[in-house]
Amino acid sequence: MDEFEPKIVAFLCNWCAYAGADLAGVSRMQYPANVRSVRVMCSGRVDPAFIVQAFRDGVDGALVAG
Amino acid sequence: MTQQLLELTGIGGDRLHVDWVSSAEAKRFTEIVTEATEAVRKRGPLDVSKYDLQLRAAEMVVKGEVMRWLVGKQHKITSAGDVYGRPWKEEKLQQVLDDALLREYQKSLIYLAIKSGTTSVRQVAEQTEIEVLRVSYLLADLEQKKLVEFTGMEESIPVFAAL
Amino acid sequence: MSKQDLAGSVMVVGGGIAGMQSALDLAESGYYVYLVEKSTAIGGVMSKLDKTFPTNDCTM
Amino acid sequence: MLTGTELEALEGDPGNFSARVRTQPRFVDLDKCTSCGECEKVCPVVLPDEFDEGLGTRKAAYKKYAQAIPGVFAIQKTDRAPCRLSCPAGLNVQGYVQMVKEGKYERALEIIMDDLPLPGVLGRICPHECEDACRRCDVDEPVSICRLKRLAADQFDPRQVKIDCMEERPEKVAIVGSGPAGLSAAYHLARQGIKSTIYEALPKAGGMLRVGIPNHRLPEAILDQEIEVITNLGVEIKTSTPLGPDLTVDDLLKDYKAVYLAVGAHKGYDLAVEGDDADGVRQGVDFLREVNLTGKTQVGKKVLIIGGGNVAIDVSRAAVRLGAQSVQIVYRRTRTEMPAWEEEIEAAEAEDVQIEYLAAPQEILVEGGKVKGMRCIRMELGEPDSSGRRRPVPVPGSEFDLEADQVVAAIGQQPDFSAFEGDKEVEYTRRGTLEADGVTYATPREGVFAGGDAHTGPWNAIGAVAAGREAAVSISRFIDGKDMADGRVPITKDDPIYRPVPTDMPKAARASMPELEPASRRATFDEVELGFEPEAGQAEADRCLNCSYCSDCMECVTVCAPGAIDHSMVEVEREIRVGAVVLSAGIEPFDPSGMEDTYHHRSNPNVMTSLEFERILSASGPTEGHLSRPSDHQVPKKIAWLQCVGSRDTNRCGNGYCSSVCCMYAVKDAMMAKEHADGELDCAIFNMDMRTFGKEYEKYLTRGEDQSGVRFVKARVHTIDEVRDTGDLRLRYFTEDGKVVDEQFDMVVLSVGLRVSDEAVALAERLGVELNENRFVKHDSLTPLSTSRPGVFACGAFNGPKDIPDSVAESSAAACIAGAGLAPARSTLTRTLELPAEIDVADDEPRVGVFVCNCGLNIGGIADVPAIVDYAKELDGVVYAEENMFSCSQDTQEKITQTIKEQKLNRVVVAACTPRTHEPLFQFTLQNAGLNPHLFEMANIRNQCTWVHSENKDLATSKSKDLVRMGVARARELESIQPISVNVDKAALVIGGGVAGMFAALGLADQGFPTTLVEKSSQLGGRALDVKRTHDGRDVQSFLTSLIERVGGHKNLTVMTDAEVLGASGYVGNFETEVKNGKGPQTISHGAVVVATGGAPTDTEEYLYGQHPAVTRWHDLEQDPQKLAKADTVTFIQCVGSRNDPRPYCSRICCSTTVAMAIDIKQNKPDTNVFVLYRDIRTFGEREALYKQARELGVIFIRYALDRKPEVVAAGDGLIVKVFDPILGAPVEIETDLLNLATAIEPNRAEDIASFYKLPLTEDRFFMEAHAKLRPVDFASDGLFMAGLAHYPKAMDESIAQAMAAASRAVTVLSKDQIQISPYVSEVDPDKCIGCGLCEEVCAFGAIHLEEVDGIKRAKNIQASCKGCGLCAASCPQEAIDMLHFRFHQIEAAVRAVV
Repeated sequence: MDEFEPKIVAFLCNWCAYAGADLAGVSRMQYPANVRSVRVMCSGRVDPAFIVQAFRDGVDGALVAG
Repeated sequence: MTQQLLELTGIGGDRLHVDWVSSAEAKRFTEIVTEATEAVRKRGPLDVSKYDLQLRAAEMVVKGEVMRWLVGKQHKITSAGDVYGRPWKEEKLQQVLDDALLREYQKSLIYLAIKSGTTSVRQVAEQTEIEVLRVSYLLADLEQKKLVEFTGMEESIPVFAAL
Repeated sequence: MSKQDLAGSVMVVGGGIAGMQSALDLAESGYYVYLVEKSTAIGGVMSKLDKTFPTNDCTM
Repeated sequence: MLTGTELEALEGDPGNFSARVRTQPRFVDLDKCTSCGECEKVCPVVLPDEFDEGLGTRKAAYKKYAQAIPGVFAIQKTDRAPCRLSCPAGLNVQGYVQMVKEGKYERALEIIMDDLPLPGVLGRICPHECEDACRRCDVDEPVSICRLKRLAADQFDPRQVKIDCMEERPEKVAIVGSGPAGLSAAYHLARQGIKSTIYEALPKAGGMLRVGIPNHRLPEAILDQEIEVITNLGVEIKTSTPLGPDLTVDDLLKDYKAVYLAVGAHKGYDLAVEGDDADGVRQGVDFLREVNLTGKTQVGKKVLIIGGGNVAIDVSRAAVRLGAQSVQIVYRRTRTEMPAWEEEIEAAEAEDVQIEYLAAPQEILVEGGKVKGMRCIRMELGEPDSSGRRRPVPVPGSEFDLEADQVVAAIGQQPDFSAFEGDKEVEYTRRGTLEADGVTYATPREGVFAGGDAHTGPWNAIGAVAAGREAAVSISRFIDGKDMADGRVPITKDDPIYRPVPTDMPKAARASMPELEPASRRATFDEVELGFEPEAGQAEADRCLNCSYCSDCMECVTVCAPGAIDHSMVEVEREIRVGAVVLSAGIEPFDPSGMEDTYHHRSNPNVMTSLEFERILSASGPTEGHLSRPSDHQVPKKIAWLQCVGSRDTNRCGNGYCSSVCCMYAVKDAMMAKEHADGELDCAIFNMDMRTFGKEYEKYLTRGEDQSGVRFVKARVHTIDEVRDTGDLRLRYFTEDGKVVDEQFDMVVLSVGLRVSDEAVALAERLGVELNENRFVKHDSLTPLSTSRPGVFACGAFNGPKDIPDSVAESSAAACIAGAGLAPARSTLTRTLELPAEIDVADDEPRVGVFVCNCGLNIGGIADVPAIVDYAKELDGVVYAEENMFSCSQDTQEKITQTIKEQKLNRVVVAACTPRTHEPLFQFTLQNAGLNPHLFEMANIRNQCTWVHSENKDLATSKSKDLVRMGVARARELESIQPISVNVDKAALVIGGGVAGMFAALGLADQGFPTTLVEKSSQLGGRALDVKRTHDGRDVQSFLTSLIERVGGHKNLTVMTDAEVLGASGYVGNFETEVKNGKGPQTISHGAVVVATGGAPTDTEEYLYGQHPAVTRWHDLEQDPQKLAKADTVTFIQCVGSRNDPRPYCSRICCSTTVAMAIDIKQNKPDTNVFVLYRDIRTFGEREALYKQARELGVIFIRYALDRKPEVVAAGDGLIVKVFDPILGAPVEIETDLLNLATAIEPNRAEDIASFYKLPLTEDRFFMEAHAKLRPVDFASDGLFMAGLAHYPKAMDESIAQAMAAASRAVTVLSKDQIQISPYVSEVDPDKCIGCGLCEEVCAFGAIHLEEVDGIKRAKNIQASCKGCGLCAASCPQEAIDMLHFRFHQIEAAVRAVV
């Protein structure tokens, strides 16, 4: 059986983590393709309700990076 | 806070990762993603249907005033002090937060259980896996907030309904 | 020199990265800019580069 | 923007110049072109693509590169090709040759028949002067132009070609003579709508074409067919209808509006020798006429033909076919002078025709009234005559006899005007031809025109066709009553510009014409030349060099839907009034072909320049980013880079300077190559010094070495040998310790330096701007942007070799200084941008359009873009989806705009790179389509997907689909947001009073903005106070004194010394900074900030610094000149604390500073021993001259390795420095009197400033710019800029430039009355808000607070302060706060679309 590939929602701050993620792309760093990012202007915008909602919709994990 | 809540729901707190990455830390970003992925992978797939009640309760908690207030005031209470001007120690506040979180979560669970048609304290306790005594105690709280009401006794069992 | 004698415009000769930057700054500062480029498009040598150091960004 | 334009001249004074510019025609309307590329597809002209460094091809209709701006095609065209110019009829030869090449025969005929109605005829018998003019002769042989014309007519029936005619007019014209002139006139008149009737004396139409040329050259059927082309247009031909007493010109003028006389020249000259009236002597033209009309004529057994023209040859070959036993031509000159065509002569010889050269008839020998022979006399060539040919002179006594029973005279023809005998008004020239105007062909008699051989005397068919066409123009104008001559004198250009003949054009033999076997030619008039096969003909056409680039085939015009192509555009010259000029002419890569013996760049395709290699790596390049070597398209396993090709080499290339960028790009290319390579790839960079002196560059070098495994070899390669058969290259080099190494590589990349182009040099000359010995603009390190001409400034690499960020900074600085002189005239000439009115979409159902970018191969090479597009089409709300090659290119932008309008889209999703760089671009596109810019969402499928998941293409595709789905879900929820603008406080604050701070402050103050300069210490000047001289020898202290004076006296400047910044708040346009000085704290309001907090050399514990009095650092050495003068030995150690932990960066200026000090010491006291212990000498740019000078003066440079650092021990007053010398391969000990250390430069502590303004720092604690290349002086947050050592170590000229750049960038803010700020702010719902105040507590920016409205407290946001973080919204217990553009339901939609 294939290894389980979880689906993870990531809330990324536009100025920090999202930029870091872009830079990772620029540097062509390879990492697992499980993360689906949602861009927010700041991790402060991430209402815990979004996370709970995501789990209710069936994501396997969540990541908040500011 | 949300991590603790997730732990309470049973899906596991480590399904949520919170971290800080600056715009220049591309390497760190990849590490975090890798870590998060590995942690979730270890947890295995999430069967949402098993946790429907729990997650709905969690949603109530995070949208509820109590936790928002507590979290929102956290900084002020620890640095500037509470309404009486007493700065709280972080650990103490954390304890309060933890308690509040548990209480709010359990209350939400009970409320949702009753709302879904479960009526007696014992049944609620079974369904929510909370001790009967605790259920009774929290029910009183819920009654006070006018979220549930005591509708009467059926075969000597108190019956509640969600409002 | 009186205000009437001063032309509020600048000519930038060469449409490479340097010319473009000068032209943009001048235009943003309220001057009318004539960007004069010999070839059919601006971009200069930089546009031929695949990536730029040290970030390996795309040049476009 | 003026493309295709050059500045020709500049007159006037600073502030008020008149610039003359010349714009070359683009032939494409900038406004109409949609960049669809159809023109490029049909364009037949294939040229090497300069953008791909000639590695690929492009068309004459082209766009410089996919993302070019303007994103509009252009057509490259120079002067008319020589073939066209040499054609008497001016046929567009290049055009039809190209069409034949493409196999578009019908189109070829259309081009030909625009001028010439008889393509098949002329394709056989034209004298083709065009082929003599063909520039292919410079390579091998001319293109077989004439026969290609025939091929077109062979492949497509000319009668089927659609000929556009104007509406028929009532006026009619009579034409006398149906030869090429008459037919041509009739044809061109018919196209003008004027019908004509041709009167032909002979029983068949065609004139000389019919009766002068035998069938073996021009079959009758061909002529018939092409005459039909003309008669099909309604032209009537009356054969056997000669003019004469019964039909005079007068008669014709009664019925016809005009008459054209084109009767030709059908009367042969008599031989004028005794016996020329004998039986058996006849005229060649008569002979041919009879043969052509009847198929036979009387032919002798032994035929002598006199003459050397085509008639003579035609008669001879006809005689052969009619059964003559021997045929001999007698010609008075030699073959060289013979007017008949070479191929005709050869054909005649092949058919056994004998030619007697240098012989002239003296007498026809007659017997019984019949010819029996001819007496000839031998001739020799004398002086040239009026025709330019050498005149034949009889050799006395050289008579000889030839036997013959027939003698045919073919010595020339004249018109036969017997038909006009009744017409008194016909006038003749002295040469016996018809009198007519040379341009209009009008005869003195009104309404009568003449042309062809009757006018010129015997000439050729194509000339007659041209004459006919010109007469038709005149007749048409005559009928209209217009001036016939107006504008018709042809303009000739003395020095036409053509595409240079490519030096490497491979030779290709001219196609040979298949012919009938000579043996089978006798007794038949079947055509000898069989015509080209299509393939052979197309290959022949492909030999055309396309001298004028564009072939004027007009294929592009036919396919251009928007009608943007206009071939009538001309060069435009105009005068433009400007206040200042900024020269940024840039550089070009050094061309190594001049060092072919060393590098084999031209001969071996596997030796490429770095720029060529760059194109190979590029996804939009010739190999689409696949790394393969050109010779055999194999993936290379070993690549060598050779540094300093065309740099640091005064001997061979003359460029002594260091090009500054090559080391870095070599590292980059090597790393990229490794990334592109599928398997193992060995990359070796051969260098003298690796010069990675820029910000973050040293780490890049380390990454290349440690992470990517690039090899760095300290060696200059002295020979490259080509390995036969394999195309590999063998490099021989000396290692540092003198060993010779041979190593073989698959490819060699030449790291070519930068060089100012000849064009830029010419530009400088035209403008009177002086250049230095390296051809860079002459300037001085203290006024780095000024040129020798006031009001003209220079920036970028034209001003000295430099990389992109330095160029960008310098360019902003040039903008600053150019603007400073014109500040009073600011905004007098600018206009505002008009955008279409915004469409209200609030109540409309979402109609989402999805555009998926391939980004060349960046996305398309990894994810399955078509599948993503198909997937997107199925998503809820999506009404349209498509893929783009480059969504960001100008043409795609326009296409998206169009699609939004056509599809009535009200939400747009672009799946491409990151919104952080490209969102504004696409938002502007939406605005152009009338949509609110915030109805846009990007799916980041490149930076966060294909680039990071390139190892798993399936995963990348499925993730891309998810991201698109999330984007669409969010887009559906988006709403319009109105912009928010804030007023700008037009004042500036500069923090730091060093050279950078002072220049930034002056830059701002000079442009009219009140500026406060805050300096921590009590004195302005900063680090410059320590420096005596700049690298180019300028006195710093006197400069500094006058600078400080200027700053102090400037009316717009307030200087605060001993001042400390205590705190700051605000945002772009509206900052408030609290500053404390001796007078106490005060608050300064300003709209922009320049941070120039400086840096300083560090102390060190290494090398006995601080422990021994002989050890100094930096300029401390110069503080005690006497001590220095006493020293016998001075030693320098470089990289003390730099390029190593904890400061892994290069301090950039230490090498130049040390070398300059070493030179000083040597110049003051030449016998001093000066040692420099270094790791790499980094005297970049023109500072390389210092290094050279130091070595010439005898300064000894010893390289040390990081793992073998020098050791210093005290020895009394002096020191002993121990170091391992790699050249000697042994440790050496230097007894030195003085030791000076180049310690690292560190930024001054500025963490507090950083925290006040929330400015990011790099790991090395320098301030971090918004973009390493393109925004080198901007912070990511608006209104904040940096300059000087706080950004990175740099020299004074660089600090000055950067400071002025920061000022320039700040002026872009301050010059506006209002600026737009991000509208992504919080929004409070006052009905839900209960006034609890939690939001106020959580907000870190004071951007939301409680306000009393109608007696109750409610939250209120302050938009300009709001950073849009959304913490308030996430915290609000009542959910009363939401964030614009990041509303709860908008984020929720995206989250819910994850699964």
